[in-house]
This record gives sequence, structure tokens and C-alpha cells, in this order.
Amino acid sequence: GGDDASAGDGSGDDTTAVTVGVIPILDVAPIYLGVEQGFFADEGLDVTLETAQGGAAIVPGVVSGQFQFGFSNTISLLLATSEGLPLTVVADGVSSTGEEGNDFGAVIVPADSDIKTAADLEGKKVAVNTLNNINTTTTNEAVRKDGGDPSTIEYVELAFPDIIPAIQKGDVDAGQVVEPFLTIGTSSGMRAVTDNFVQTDPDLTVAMYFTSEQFAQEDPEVVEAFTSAMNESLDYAQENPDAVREVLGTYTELDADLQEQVILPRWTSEIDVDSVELLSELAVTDGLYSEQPDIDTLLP
Amino acid sequence: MTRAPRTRDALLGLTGLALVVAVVQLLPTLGLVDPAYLPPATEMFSALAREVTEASFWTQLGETLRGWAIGLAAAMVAGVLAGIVIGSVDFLRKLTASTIEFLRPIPSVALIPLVVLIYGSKPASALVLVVYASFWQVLVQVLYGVADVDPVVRDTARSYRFSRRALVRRVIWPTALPYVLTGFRLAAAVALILEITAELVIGVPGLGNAIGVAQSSGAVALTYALVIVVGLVGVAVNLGARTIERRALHWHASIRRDL
Amino acid sequence: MKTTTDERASAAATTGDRPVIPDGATIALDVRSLQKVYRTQDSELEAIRDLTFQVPRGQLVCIVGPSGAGKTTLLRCISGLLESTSGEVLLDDEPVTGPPPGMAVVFQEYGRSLFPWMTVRQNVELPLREKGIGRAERHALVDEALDAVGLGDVPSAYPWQLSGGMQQRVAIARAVAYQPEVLLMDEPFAAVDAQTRADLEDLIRTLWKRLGITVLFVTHDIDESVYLGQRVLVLSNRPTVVIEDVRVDLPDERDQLETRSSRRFTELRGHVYELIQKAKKGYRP
Amino acid sequence: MKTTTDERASAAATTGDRPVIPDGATIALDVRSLQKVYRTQDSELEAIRDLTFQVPRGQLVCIVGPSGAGKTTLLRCISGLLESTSGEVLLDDEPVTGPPPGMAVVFQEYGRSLFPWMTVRQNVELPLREKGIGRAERHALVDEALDAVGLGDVPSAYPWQLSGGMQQRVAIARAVAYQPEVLLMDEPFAAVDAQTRADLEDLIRTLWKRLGITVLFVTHDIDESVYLGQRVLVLSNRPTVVIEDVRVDLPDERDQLETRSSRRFTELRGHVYELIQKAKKGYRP
Amino acid sequence: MTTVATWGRQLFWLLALPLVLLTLWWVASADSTSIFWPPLSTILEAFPQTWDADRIVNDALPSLARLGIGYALALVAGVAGGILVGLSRTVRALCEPSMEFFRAIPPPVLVPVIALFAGYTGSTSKIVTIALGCLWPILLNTVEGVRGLDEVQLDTARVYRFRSRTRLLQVVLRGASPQIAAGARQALSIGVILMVISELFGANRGLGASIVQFQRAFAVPEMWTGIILLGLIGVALAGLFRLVEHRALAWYRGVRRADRGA
Ligand SMILES: Nc1ncnc2c1ncn2[C@@H]1O[C@H](COP(=O)(O)OP(=O)(O)OP(=O)(O)O)[C@@H](O)[C@H]1O
Ligand SMILES: Nc1ncnc2c1ncn2[C@@H]1O[C@H](COP(=O)(O)OP(=O)(O)OP(=O)(O)O)[C@@H](O)[C@H]1O
Ligand SMILES: [Mg+2]
Ligand SMILES: [Mg+2]
Repeated sequence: GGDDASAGDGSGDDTTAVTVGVIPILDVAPIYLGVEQGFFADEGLDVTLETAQGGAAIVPGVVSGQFQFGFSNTISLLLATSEGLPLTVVADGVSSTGEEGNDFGAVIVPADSDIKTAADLEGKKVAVNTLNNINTTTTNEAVRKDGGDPSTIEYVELAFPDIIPAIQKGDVDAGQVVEPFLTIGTSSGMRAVTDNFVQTDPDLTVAMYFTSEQFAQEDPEVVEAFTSAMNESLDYAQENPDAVREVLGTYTELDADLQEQVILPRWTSEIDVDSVELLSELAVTDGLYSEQPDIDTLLP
Repeated sequence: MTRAPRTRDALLGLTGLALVVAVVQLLPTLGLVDPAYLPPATEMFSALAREVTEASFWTQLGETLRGWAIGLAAAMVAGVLAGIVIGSVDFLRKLTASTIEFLRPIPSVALIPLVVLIYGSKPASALVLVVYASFWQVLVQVLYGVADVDPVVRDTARSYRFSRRALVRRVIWPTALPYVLTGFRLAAAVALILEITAELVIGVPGLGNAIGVAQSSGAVALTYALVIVVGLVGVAVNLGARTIERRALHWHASIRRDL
Repeated sequence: MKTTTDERASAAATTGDRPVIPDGATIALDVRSLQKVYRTQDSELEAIRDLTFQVPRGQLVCIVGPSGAGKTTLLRCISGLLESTSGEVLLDDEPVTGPPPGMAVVFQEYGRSLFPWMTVRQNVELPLREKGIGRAERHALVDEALDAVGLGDVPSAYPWQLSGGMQQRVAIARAVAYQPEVLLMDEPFAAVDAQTRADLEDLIRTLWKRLGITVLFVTHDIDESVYLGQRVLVLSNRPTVVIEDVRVDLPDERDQLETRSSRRFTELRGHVYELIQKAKKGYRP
Repeated sequence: MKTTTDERASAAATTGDRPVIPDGATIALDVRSLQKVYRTQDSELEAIRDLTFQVPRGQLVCIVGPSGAGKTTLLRCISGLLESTSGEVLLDDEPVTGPPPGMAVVFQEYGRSLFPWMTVRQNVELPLREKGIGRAERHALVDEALDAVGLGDVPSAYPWQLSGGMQQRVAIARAVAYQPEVLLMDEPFAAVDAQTRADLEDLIRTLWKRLGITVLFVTHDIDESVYLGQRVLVLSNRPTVVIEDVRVDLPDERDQLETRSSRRFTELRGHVYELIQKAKKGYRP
Repeated sequence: MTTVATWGRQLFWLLALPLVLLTLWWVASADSTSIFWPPLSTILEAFPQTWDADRIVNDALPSLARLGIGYALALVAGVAGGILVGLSRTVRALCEPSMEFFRAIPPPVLVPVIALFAGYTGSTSKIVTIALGCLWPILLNTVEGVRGLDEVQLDTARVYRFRSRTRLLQVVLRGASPQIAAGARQALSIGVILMVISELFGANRGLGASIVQFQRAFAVPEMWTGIILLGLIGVALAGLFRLVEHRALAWYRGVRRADRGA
């Protein structure tokens, strides 16, 4: 894949160079798009995007000042805050579409599985990409809402690319996947059982962009500029799905068919505070931490 | 006279690789595994062929190789020096034994968040992981090598009152050399593994990063193609090590017998 | 203060009418009640029980004794490579604790004592370099030594390309080129042919005379011990003590044919042979 | 079809009036135009140029020659450990390609030929076990062999706890206990004392007579070669050829004192000594 | 008497440097406010709560069991393969490039392939991962050990026509054992590393999985306790290894010591 995404024309006089830690997945398309469209350059930012494999590596990177901004899922940010890491959210990242049967993440099972609804997941072995994180929390909530007891589910951690083959081999009964693996799964005959994000909250804020408190205090103008460019990018992405599908090819290795088929998430410049609070409560229910962190310090 | 068997060796090696390729080709085509997860070798190679035409691939390969080489060199120098010093001073050997055992198994992977924190800039954090992991490989081999000096040889050197320097250079070093080279080969592989893993996990630019991107995009054939590149780098490193070995250890029983 | 001849040592001489140590000689090597016990995990083995003898500077002493008596052990204690269990070894009145300067050793395991990663020439040259001898002189010494042992034509071969006897001669050349003050040799001619052996014997005597070095020479060849030595130390079976300290009162100029066919030579070798036979049978004084 | 005495071999005998190979004897070992060139990366070294000789079954042949001549190389070719460059070695009319059954070898590097992880007893016993000899008989053979070489008291020691001469005797005991049909020995007594050496010489002759084995015995001791052998093969300097095939026409019953002082013995040893001296000077037939 | 003194001395050598380093760490980190460098006291406090009986039984022990099985497999395969490869130039030439190829591939990318054959979630794929990683140092060292065997010893075995079984077990294996031990020792610590890496995939419990989860939940002191526990396990395993090596290589130490005259 080419990496000319950063070749924007933001070579103004007083541009500030910032590095953003992102995960090379569908969810961060807006920032690539925003860089391409020059939204960041307009705000005087020269953005370098660095990819990391997961939020766990991005959070320390932001704390240590190696990245000025980062992208991470909401639960990870809550966890970090509860452990006293000084983080501040600067923009929404990605949200659930809120449409049942048409979200960018779901729990899938083999077509002939006897798991028909979320409650059927009780006592089953379910693959997720990270234990004790957003995907388990939301799946648990979906099961709970369907009248099941999520505590009986046995979660197993597998990388997204391995979840589908693991389901096919019968190593696990079901798996929580996001795009493009959802499309890969359903097109190979699997069936979505429940849209865990939508079930939890149709407006669920799944991930957000953040910076360190220290940076936010030292360079409020840069943060403001980033927020505004980021929000612009998010809105732009939401309005131009075709542009999104196109930019995917620049930083992922999705083949052309998949680029067309994947279900895009919802991008919005509005952080849904309620859903963040809900997630924080659910995290307590699931025992991820015993005391809710102070959401106000985290959110802007 | 010496060329013929070496050509034969090379041919045999290629045969071995060809066998592996054949197995990888047959497993999916015979339906023993799902081609969606292990595509036939031909598909991997065509993905590879596409990849090598892209400039970014060569940049990534270069980044990986540079990180690997610098880390390995640092680990070699540090490991050999430390190994010889610790190995030839009884006091130090005893003193450090337990600490070495303690530090050695700590997975470099577990150090990733720390490394990211301390050494902000990214290639440096991969470097630290690479050096940390391969250092132990070299150190331990050198320690074994130093301990392997033939007592009669050591006595000879002692009775002729060799200086410490000469003892190290003329006696300990040649004895330890076979071990050092084994250490080099182990460390080279470990360094490559850590470099790639760091690229994969921390996002240090390089082949590992490319593998990560391919993996999370579900581009299976490309993932394998990149893995093949990593493997080939390993083969090349070993060839180099063997060449050095043939020259540096021509007196050693293992090489002599091969002539 | 240098020790000189002491009563005990002269009393031990039973052959010839003069003592084994000439009056007023300076003592180079003084072995006093040396004992060596090898300790292994679950057993002890007393190799040397009680050895006391003195060697004046510039003497050539041969040591003979049954196989397994403790000759190698003795040499290793003298060279400071092995710690003794009790007693002490003094070299020029200094207790030996590690290998002393100016000493060369030819090991019984000649093959293993050569560095396989160096050529013959490098093997011989390295100790000289360590001694700090200049390049030109070093080269001359190495060439001379290799020629003397008949290996002038293989300097660039590696030890493992040589026959057993040739390896042994490299080890000898190394010791000879080193120009030591004290030379310890442990069966150094065991692997060479009769003619070469005779040549090497004469080489050692020539060197010894020319350089005035002190030589301890372990051998199993009784004729050789008498032909070479000024004195033959006959050791008992393990645990070792001295059975007899034989003075070799042959003229200083020796000749392979003449000396060996002299009556006194035959007498002496007969005497030593008898002692060895007694030693083998377990005789202890 | 067994080969018998051939013209060439008998013609080579120059001492004594009978040929070195008795008429009608069965040939056990037939070495034909053997050549061995050592090849290293950048050089070649011709160790053996052209060796041809035959050994009838049950003969005891001694081989002498200057150091570095190629004696060890010859033994290694015969034992099938080394491939010859040209020519061939036949054992009982079979070409030797690998170590043949029923052969035992005592290596010149005796120390390295013992397994350091086994005790003396295990070292001697293992080949017997491999030969498929039952437990009881094996034990008897091992005990007997160790006693014969004077090591009856150290069976549970490890080789590295032994002196050089003792190690060599372990290697001899191993070969003796094996009860081979063909026995190759490469300077097997180099590291033992004179008395032990004499005993071992007699041991080998006794065994040879009792078991009727064929023995090839490399030695540097000319007296030993004449005392032991029925025939002494004198080799030239490298590249090796046979200088002379000396028949030892001493009576079959030999005695350390009597035989060695006989006139014929002195003549023979003088003759062999001369040959060696000629060989050393570079003489080639 | 002497044993007490010996034990005391050994204990000293064992603990001297670690104690010094721990003290340094303690002092250096005492006032640390950095999230990632908690004071050592905090870490030690977190230790007992983190590694309670439940964690030990359900996380640590299964991990160790997998490590044990994987390591044992690697040992058998590595030694057997190493002897084969070491003895035959042809086999060596045939296998070496392929071996180097697979050796160079990082376990994290190899794991999905292993999972394809050994299953994603069970212990099998983890054991295979551990075994594959431990294999290389053992194999390589065995190959080198076999290639460096004393020629005279090999000749002796040939001349006395040892059966191949005897030749392999009594001569080749024993002779190469010091170097095999070197490889096995090295593999041990690689095994611990892979025990963690293997649990990064398809695991929900286990020592490595726990550490990774602490790390991802930013439970830094707990993560440190995990790292320390891994180190301790390393030391314990090394001690165990030394016990075995001590017995198996008694002769080798004897050879070495013999010439030093102990
Ligand atoms: N490292 C050792 N451990 C235990 N015992 C040993 C050791 N080295 C030698 N010995 C024993 O000490 C005794 C004397 O050995 P030493 O090598 O000094 O004999 P030697 O007189 O040199 O014999 P040879 O003439 O055969 O070389 C022998 O009985 C031997 O078994
Ligand atoms: N591996 C080898 N490579 C090259 N040359 C060798 C090798 N082994 C022996 N030679 C050479 O072959 C010649 C004959 O060696 P060999 O060991 O057969 O002599 P030898 O008659 O046994 O001598 P010695 O009586 O000293 O043991 C020597 O010149 C030696 O340098
Ligand atoms: Mg000795
Ligand atoms: Mg020889």
C-alpha cells in the first residue's frame, strides 16, 4: 500500500508537527481522510500518523509524549483513567451506527449453529480480540438485555483475523468481530447473532481520540486546532462514504471487493457522554475495576 | 576440489526449500487445510511478486534490516565483552549467575510499555528490545565457550605466563569462537524476531508493521508473502554466518571433517 | 640468602662417591616434604606422599618411576599449575604459587597442549612474543628451534595436520625457543623414532650446557635417563617417595655410541633398571 | 579363493634365508600399491606413496619408520577409518571400505580414544557388549585384561583420573579383552615405564600365540620391534615406501633377558637401526 | 561442618548481587511518581494480593505445565534432530536453509499457522508454540556439539563396530552432552518467554495472559509483579536444571577439574 496520505499541502509557515498514534483499521479512516483533505493543515497542524497494534501501546506513547494524540477505545481510556493515567479526550473516534443488523461490529456464529439469540451465548465459548475490554463488556450487556447470564460465557482472546477460522474449526462457538472481518465472516456463510454495540447503546461511542493532560495544559491551542480539524474530518467522513472507502486502500491491505462491501461505522463530532457513562457502569458490573473513574476529568 | 561439495550443499539446501514449498502448495490444493487461511504457495508468491515491485516494500525491508543490524551488532559487542570478562573471572561468574538467570527469561515483549515510555522515539524502543533479547543469547553462549577452554591448553598458556590480554586473545577467544558463532546465529534469529514483533506491536516502521496491516485487513496471501520475506532474511543471515564460520573456524574439528 | 647443599640431600646419594649435589652449588629448586592428594567427590587418592629433594642451578635431573607413580603430578606441582596438599616447592628460594617466570614445560599430553587454531610457527612464536622478544630475534629463535627438532619444513602447517611425533617435536621446539631458565619435560620423546630421539637427546644436552639451564626430565627410557642426566631420581610406586637418588658419574661429554657402550653406563642403567623393578614390585625405602 | 605367497613379497625379504612369508600361508592382509594424499583447502600432502605388502594370517609384524613417515596413516587406511587415494587394502580377500569386524586398534592418541564419561571398566567392557558377549564371560574378560595390564585395582576410576601410562594401558586392555582376529597397535607402549613395557611386550606375544591373531605393531623402539616381531617392516621418510622387509629369524620362544642378549638379536637390531638412520637421511629404494 | 559452610557460600553467591540490585531499585524508586515506575515497595505490596492461591492454581500452574510439556517435546525433537543433522553432511545441507527459514519467523506471526493445525484455543497450540521456540537452541547446539566430537573417539566407536544405537547413545550423545546442555539451558529461558507469547493468543487464563491483561488494564504494579514472578520462575527453573546437569555432566566437570587439580 502507498503511504502518500500524509502528503498533504500543509506546508504553512507556522505549522506545528504532531504525531498521532492510530490502529490501522477501518475506524480511523476519518483522520487519514482529514489529512488528505488538508483539514489539519488548515489548522496549522502537520500530522504524522503512526500505526500501532492496539490501544495498549498507544496510551503509554501518549503519556510519554511520543505521540501527541492517540486513538483508543472507550473502555481502555476508562481503565487508564481509573489507574490514574492523566488523559484527556479531544474528539469522538467512532460510534455504533445504531442500526440493528447493520453495525460495524457483531457476534457471529456458524450458519448452522444453535445459537439464535444473544441469550443463547450462555455457557458458550466466545472469541474476542481483547479480554476484559469493550467487546466483552458490550457483548455481556447484549446477553443481559436478552435475558441471559453473561457470567457463564467463557471468553477466549484471539486476534481478529484468527476468530473466523477458529469459529469454522469449532474451536469456539462464537466470536465478536468488527469490520472487515464481519463482512469476511458473513460472506463465508456465517450469521450475526447480535450487534453488541447497538444492543448496549444505539449511540455508543466506541472509541475516542485523546491526549495527555500535560499536553492539553501546555499546548491548548494545538489541542483546540486538532479537535476542530478532527471534528471536521469526522463529519466529512460521515458525509462521504465513498471517499472513506477509497482512503481505506491507502493504509490497509483490504482488497477492492471488501472496500466496497464493509459496513461503515458512524462518525460524529459529538461525544455521547451518556454512553461513556453507561460503559463505565458496565465496567464496574463486569469487574474491570471496582470504582468508577472520574469521567469529567477524562472528557473535555 | 572444495568447490564441488559446496555446490552440492547449496543444491541440497534448495531441494529442502523446494520440498517445503511443495508441501505448502499441496496442503491447500488437496483440501487438507482451508485455502482461506493457508493459501497455496503459488498465491503467496504472486502476492510477493506484486509486493516487491512497490517502493514502500523496499523501504520497510530496509528499515527492518537496519534496526536488526544495529541491535544485533550492539548485542554482539556487549555480549562478547561481558561474556569474556565474566567468564574468565571466577568471582564475577559466581556473582552474576543468579542475576543472569533472573533477567534472562523476562520476556522482552512484557517490557514493551516500559520501553515505549523511556525511549520515546520509536526505532530506539525496538532497538532496546532487540538488544535486550539477543544480548542474553550471546552472553550465555560466550560463557559456555569460555568455560570450555581445554585445561591442558590453559595450563600451557599459564606456564608460559601469557599476559591476560594474550590469554584472552590467543586462547580464550579461539576456543569460544565456535560458541560465539552459534550465539551469533541464535541472536540473529532472536533479533529478527524481536525487531518484527516490535514493529508489529509498537508500530515501529518496517516489515512487521506491514505484516500487521496485512493481517488486520484480512489479506492472507500478502501476510504469508511478507512472512516468507522474513524467513528468507533468516536464511541469508545463516548463509553469511556459515561463511564466516568456514573461514574463522577452519581449524575446528567440525569444519575439518567437512572438507 | 641462598640455600646451599644440605646434609639430607647428599646423604641420599648412594651411587658414586661424590654427593649428587656438588658442594657450594646454588639451589635452584627445593622440594620440601611435598604431598599431593587428589580429592574427588567420594574418594581420595594420595599420588605423592613425601618428596624432598633439591636441584642446584644448572643441573640436569632425570626422573624415572613406574607408570602412575606421580611424576606428572610432581612436575605440575613444581610448575605451579597444581596446588600441593602439604609441603612446599621453592624456586630460587621463593615459594611457587603459580607458574614462575622463565619456566617452560613440555606436557605429556603434547597433542592437547598445542593450539589447534595456530600454525606450527605461531604456536612456537607466541610465548616468545609474550616474553616481549623483538620480531627479528623471535623469528631467528623460532627458525632455529624448528630446524633443531627437524620441522624446518612445516612451519605453516596446523598441529592437526602433523603426526604424533611431529606434534611432540613442536611442543619441544616451543620450549626450546623460549630459552627458559628452568625446563620441565614430561616424557618429551615418547612419540619419536629412535634416531630422532637420539638427536633430540643431544639437542637437550647441548642447550643445557650452552644456556646453563636447570632441567627436570621425566622419562621411561632408562638408557635415556642415564645418558642424559647428571642424576637420576628413582621414584617409588604411588604414593610416591624417592627410592634412590642416583648420581650419574659419567664424563660430561657424552656420545650416543661411546657413552652408551661404556662399562659405567651399563652398570648404571642396570642399577636403575633394578630399582625400577623393585619399585614396580612395591618396594619402598 | 585365498591368495597365497606371491613372488613380489618373498623377493622383498633380504635378511635371513627364508622368505618373510612362509610358503603356503594364508594371506590375512594384502596391501596393494596403497597411496594416500591428504588434501587441505589449498595444499596437498602425499603421506604414503606406494606401499605393497602382505601379512599371512597369524603373523606378528612390526612397523618402524621415521617420525612423520606415515605409519599412523597406514594403520588408519588398513582399519578402514581413512579412505586411500589409490590402491587397495584387502582383508581376507575382501576390500576394506569401513572398519572390518574382529579388528581392534590401539590408537596413538590413547588419551583421546577413551570415553571420559565412562569408568575404566565401562570403557573396556563396552566393545565386548557390542560384540554380543554374555555378561559373565564379559566380566571375566575385562577383569583378566585389566589385571594383565596392571590396572586390576582401578576399574571404577575415570580415564581423566589416570596417569598417561595408565590411560594407555586401558586402551591396550580394551583391545586385548576384545579378542580380535586382527590387532593394530600404534606405539602402544610409548607412555609406560620400562618394566611395564617389558611385561606388556610379553603379554602381547603370549596373546598372539594363544589366539593366533594377526598383529600389526607400530613402534619407535627398535629393540622392541625386533624382540616382538616375526618381521619388521622398515618404512622410508614421507612419502612412504617400504625400505626393507626384515625377517626376524629368532626362535619363537623369546625371553626378555636371553633373547635380547643373543648375538642374532644384536645383529638384527643393528641392521634395523642402520635402516632407520638411512631412512631419516632420506634414503629411498 | 563443611557442608554448612559450602551452603553458606553458595547462598552468598546466589543472593549477593540480587540483593544489591534490589536495594538500588528500592532506593531509586522510593519517591517515584511515574505511573510506569511505581516504588518497589508498592510492587511488593501488590505481590501477595495479585498472586493469590487462585491465580497460582488457575494461571501459573497450567502455564508451567504447558511449558514443561513443550520443553520436553523440544528436548526430544531437538536432540534427535540435532544428532541426525549433525552426523550427516547431506541431511545438514538438505535441512539447514529450511530450518533457518522457519527459525527466523517470529512466533507472533507463526501462531496463526500453528493454530490452524493445532487448534486456536486449547493447550495444544500453546505447547506447540513453546516447543517450536525451544527447539532451535537445542537443535543448533546439538548439531554443533555433534560436529565438534572428538575424532579419535568416533574412530574408536567405528573400529570396535559399535551398533548404531550404542554409538548414538554412548558416544555421540554423551560426547555432545555438554553443548546440548548449553542449548537446553538457553531453551529454558526462551521457553518462559514463549509461554507468555503463546498466551497472547487464544487464552483466557495463564501467567502470560494475566501479565498482558494487567498491562492492558494499566495495572502497572500488578504487571511488575508478573514480570518479577517470571524472573523468579526463571531462577527456579535454572536451579532445577543445574541439579539435573550436575548429575548428568559429572564426568565433564571431573575432566575440567582434573587438570586444575582439585
Ligand atoms: N585428576 C586426578 N584425579 C584423581 N587422581 C589422579 C588425577 N590425576 C592423576 N591421578 C592419579 O595420580 C597418580 C599419579 O598420576 P601421574 O599422572 O602423576 O603419574 P605419572 O607418574 O605421570 O604416570 P605416567 O608415567 O603413566 O604418566 C595416578 O595413580 C593417577 O591415577
Ligand atoms: N589430517 C592431516 N592432514 C594433513 N596432513 C596430515 C594429516 N595427518 C597426517 N598428515 C601428514 O602425514 C604425514 C604422515 O603422518 P602420520 O601421522 O601417518 O605419521 P607417523 O608415521 O604416524 O608419525 P609418528 O611416528 O610421528 O606418529 C605427516 O607428514 C603429517 O604431517
Ligand atoms: Mg605422566
Ligand atoms: Mg603416528
